[in-house]
Amino acid sequence: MTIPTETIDLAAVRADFPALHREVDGCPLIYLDSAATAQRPQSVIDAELAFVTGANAAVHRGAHTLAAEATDLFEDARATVAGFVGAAPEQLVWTSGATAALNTAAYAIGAAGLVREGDEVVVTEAEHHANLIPWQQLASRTGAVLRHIPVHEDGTIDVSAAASVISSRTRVVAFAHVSNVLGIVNPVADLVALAHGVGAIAVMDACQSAPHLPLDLPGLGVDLAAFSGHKMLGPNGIGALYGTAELLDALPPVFTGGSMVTTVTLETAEFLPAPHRFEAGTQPVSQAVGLAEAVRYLDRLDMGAVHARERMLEQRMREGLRGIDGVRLLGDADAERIALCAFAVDGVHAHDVGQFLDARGIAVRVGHHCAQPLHRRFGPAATVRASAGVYTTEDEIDALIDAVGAVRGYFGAA
Amino acid sequence: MTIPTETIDLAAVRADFPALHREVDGCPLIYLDSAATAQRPQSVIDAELAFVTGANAAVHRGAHTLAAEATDLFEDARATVAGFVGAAPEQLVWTSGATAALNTAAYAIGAAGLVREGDEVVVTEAEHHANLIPWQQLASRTGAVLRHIPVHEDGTIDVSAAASVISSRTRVVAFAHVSNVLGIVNPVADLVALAHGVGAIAVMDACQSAPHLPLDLPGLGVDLAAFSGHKMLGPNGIGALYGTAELLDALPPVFTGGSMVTTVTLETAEFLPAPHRFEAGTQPVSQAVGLAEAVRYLDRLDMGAVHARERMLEQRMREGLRGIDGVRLLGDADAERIALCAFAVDGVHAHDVGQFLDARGIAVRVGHHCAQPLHRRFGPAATVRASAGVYTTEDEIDALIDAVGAVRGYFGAA
Amino acid sequence: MGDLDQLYQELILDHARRRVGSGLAPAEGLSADHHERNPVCGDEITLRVRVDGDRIRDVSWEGEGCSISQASASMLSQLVTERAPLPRNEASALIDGFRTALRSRGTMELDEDVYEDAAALTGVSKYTARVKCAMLAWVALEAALAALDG
Amino acid sequence: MGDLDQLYQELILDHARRRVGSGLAPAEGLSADHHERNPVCGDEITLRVRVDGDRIRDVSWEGEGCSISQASASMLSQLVTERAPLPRNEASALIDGFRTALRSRGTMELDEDVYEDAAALTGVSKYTARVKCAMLAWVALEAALAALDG
Ligand SMILES: Cc1ncc(COP(=O)(O)O)c(C=O)c1O
Ligand SMILES: Cc1ncc(COP(=O)(O)O)c(C=O)c1O
Repeated sequence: MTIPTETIDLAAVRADFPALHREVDGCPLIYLDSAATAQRPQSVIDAELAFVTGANAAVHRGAHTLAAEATDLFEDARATVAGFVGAAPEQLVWTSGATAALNTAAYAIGAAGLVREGDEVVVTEAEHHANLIPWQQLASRTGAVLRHIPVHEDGTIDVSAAASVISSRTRVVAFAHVSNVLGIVNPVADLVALAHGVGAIAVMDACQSAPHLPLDLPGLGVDLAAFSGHKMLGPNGIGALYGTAELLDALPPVFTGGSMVTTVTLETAEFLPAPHRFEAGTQPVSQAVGLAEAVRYLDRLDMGAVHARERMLEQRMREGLRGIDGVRLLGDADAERIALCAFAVDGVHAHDVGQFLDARGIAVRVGHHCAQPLHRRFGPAATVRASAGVYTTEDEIDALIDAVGAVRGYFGAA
Repeated sequence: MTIPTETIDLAAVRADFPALHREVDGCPLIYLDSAATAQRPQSVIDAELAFVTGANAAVHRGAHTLAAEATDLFEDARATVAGFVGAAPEQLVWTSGATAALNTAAYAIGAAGLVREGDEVVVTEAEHHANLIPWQQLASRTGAVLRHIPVHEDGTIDVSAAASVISSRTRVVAFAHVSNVLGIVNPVADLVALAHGVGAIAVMDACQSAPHLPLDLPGLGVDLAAFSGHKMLGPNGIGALYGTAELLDALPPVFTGGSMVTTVTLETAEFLPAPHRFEAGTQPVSQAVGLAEAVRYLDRLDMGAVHARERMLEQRMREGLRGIDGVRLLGDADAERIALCAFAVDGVHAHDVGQFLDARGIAVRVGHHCAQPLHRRFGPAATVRASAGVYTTEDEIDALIDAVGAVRGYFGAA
Repeated sequence: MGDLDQLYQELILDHARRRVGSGLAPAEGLSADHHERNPVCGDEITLRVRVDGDRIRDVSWEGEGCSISQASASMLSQLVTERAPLPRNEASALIDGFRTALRSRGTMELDEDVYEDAAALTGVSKYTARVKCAMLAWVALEAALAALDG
Repeated sequence: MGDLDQLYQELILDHARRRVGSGLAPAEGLSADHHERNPVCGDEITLRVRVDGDRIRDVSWEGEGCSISQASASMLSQLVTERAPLPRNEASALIDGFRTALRSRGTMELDEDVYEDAAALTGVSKYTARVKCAMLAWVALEAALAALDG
């Protein structure tokens, strides 16, 4: 990293996030659940508010001034968010979130006949359910076979196993850029090369990378990618499906309705080109405008600086947790990572750990984090996950480590 | 109507809607495009804001205080919105809007095998594309036949034709409660009786009724219904699919992912009962909270009073427009209606009419209003649609009539 | 006593460790099993109820989960088994009352005379996210009893 | 002149009525047709370009739509046909310039010496929702020319 972490003025950043300044049970909130949903800066809240009180109208539909203003804002937002991931505006389809984006991808690929009986769809063992079940369902709809790439004990993808799982029968390889449990940046170049080597579509779940790393989707070479606004300082209810122009043009729409058609008769409908073809119905316009402001905010911080700072937090968190007796980290590889750790505490159930931390104002997530197969692979049914955001301080990481250190004593497990 | 319209204090209502107080080209905004999207009262904006700055967290997932608070708010919102349409909380599935709800219904009905090759799906000629194309697609996926119920010249549904179109082969009858072009309340009891008489599923698009009439979905007897938050004073990006308990339980999920499963392995997934089964991924929680406040706002106004006031506005608008030379109303039946008129102006294209009105600050919608088949049936490819909301005044209706009266002169068509 | 200590009373942590009734009793005579799972955290329980006509002989269970869910299963087993033979309708009433109190968001208390050790779970009702943990065994017993009728 | 009168200049309303070039010319010699539609409002146009080698002989059209789209088709037809035989690359340059100006959100003007009557459409660029109306015929001509090459 060449960018010094000092470029981020953390006090100023924290002042921008109103939700951080509340208390929980009399303790100041320490929000370490950003991987589930991130808090939003005031400028994102204001952008939505300005839209709702000023230009609120349906887009692409009216001649009146409000509608024209709304349409301009909506398409400007598309260009801004597309630019943030290195893409052209036409490559960015708005969805209600990453889950909708991945489901849309799976249904469209199936409807286009790109996956058929006997074909294979490949996922990794570390996927979030949102990048697993839609492919299971696609396989069961089409008669295809779902196969998986295992992960090593240290949490990294087994690339040599991937090379043997991916074969000439493979039509889709779906993987996370960064797992939401392991926090490790996956070897995208290798996976894309393997997929493209057999003519398969590479689908990337960018939910946990988009908020934390500089992201260049065309540069990574993936064919489709998905991310969610609420994890990257933006509003809930908005996300995107990115695609190469060729693939988006080849895919049929999944949900149909208003604003995505040319000619409609009672019998048939013709559809607009991408991206509008995939955007049926009234769009989440204020949310798109809010997400555009969120990525502008991230751009102002500079994603290189964000990433550099996160590496520092990540090391502090991982080292600190690793040093606590009876704490076991899931996937402890010294790979490139985001500041996220999932761990189990010997003799204390994750739910109890979470409750204990909550009593100190520390918000973490407990459970399987929508990755049951990965948990099964590593043992515990539930873990505790702490995840940082752009607003997380070193002190907050230290408070986490301190609290986790006290857990076993409290529950009589030490 | 027994409820006097005086129960609504219009000045107070208007003061609640910040977006109404802007100017367009130096004229005060006259917003007559509520059927496309309604403006929101400050209390809805505040409810979302309070959530976003206070309890912002993912729901049904964490043990921490924020997550617990968010979950409570989310489920309370479900109960509130369900109650508004006479339903139990478990009967209300959150979706991103009516389009997503109707598509979910169509995919789920197909996946459940409730529509198969040779079966018939029936829609009306007056449907919005969102309640037409998903059924076309279902028919083409399954090999079923799509049939339609015609409308009379006065815009009312041809119930006797419906009785012959609906047959023992019919599996689904889909219709709007109120058409978004004609504004006429459809004979729901007749259509439901015909559908149920042959064992078909009755699906109702309640987009244009939910904001304007007291709505009792179980009382109407429909099996499924859909509506959108942004048309009923609520936020964008939220809507609902209502269903009877039996049918929702029989339908499989459409989009899959996190928070809608019990046990997931790499090979298969088991799903939660309804409604959660249909709610994959991070939910639009702030929007649900906002929509709950919107229906509380409507409840405070009293939907009986809202409806009574709308009838008055509707008569004023329709009579006024009807009296203008060269203006032709689509579907001019003296039926029960909402305050919405679509019309064509002889010799002046709808787009030009819209532009002319916009220059006077009057926001209407022009085009086919996502109902191309209905427009084809009535002639003009595009019409002008004026639609009122709870905040619309008599003066605004009069300004519309006045302006429409001047259109043909301006364009030299009179 | 802080809120946390109120939730994790010594009695609860103790039951979570002792796990009264854990280990399924042999399925002699009339019995019914039910498996229940909390999808949020993956906690699960298999509960066995053995009956004599319309009276419950005992409740045994096997499961994994947080201290609240384990303690609650232990307390339930102890409560029912100590009162054996307990009429099934009384067990149902106990379950209903327990559910009502736990869903009360801290506004109702469990009566110690009726619920014995399980009354210590009153504090859970303030933590809506944990109510499911405390309910797990009770819901399983309800389902097992229903299975006997079905 | 108010904004609306600026948009609907007499020249525009006049072209919308006269519809220069409306009625498709017979498809003699080398010609290409293109049908273009504005999905928002349903406006449509079928445009025919007749060429001699790489020069355009004339442009004729048939269509329905708002006064802006009709006037624009009329003006385009007049502009191209008056300059016939117009080299195809010059027509492409005209189309590009027209698009750029119309997308400029009111920041660029169409040169009257170059665009003649069509320069009156400059005012449309302030109305982003109407830019598609004004572009309809021009996009159709572009597509028809491309079809000749394809
Ligand atoms: C890696 C990953 N993929 C997919 C998702 C699903 O995103 P959403 O719930 O916003 O649709 C999440 C977050 O829950 C995630 O962390
Ligand atoms: C009658 C009707 N049905 C369905 C819809 C679609 O609703 P949405 O665009 O909010 O999904 C609309 C509004 O556009 C409508 O008016």
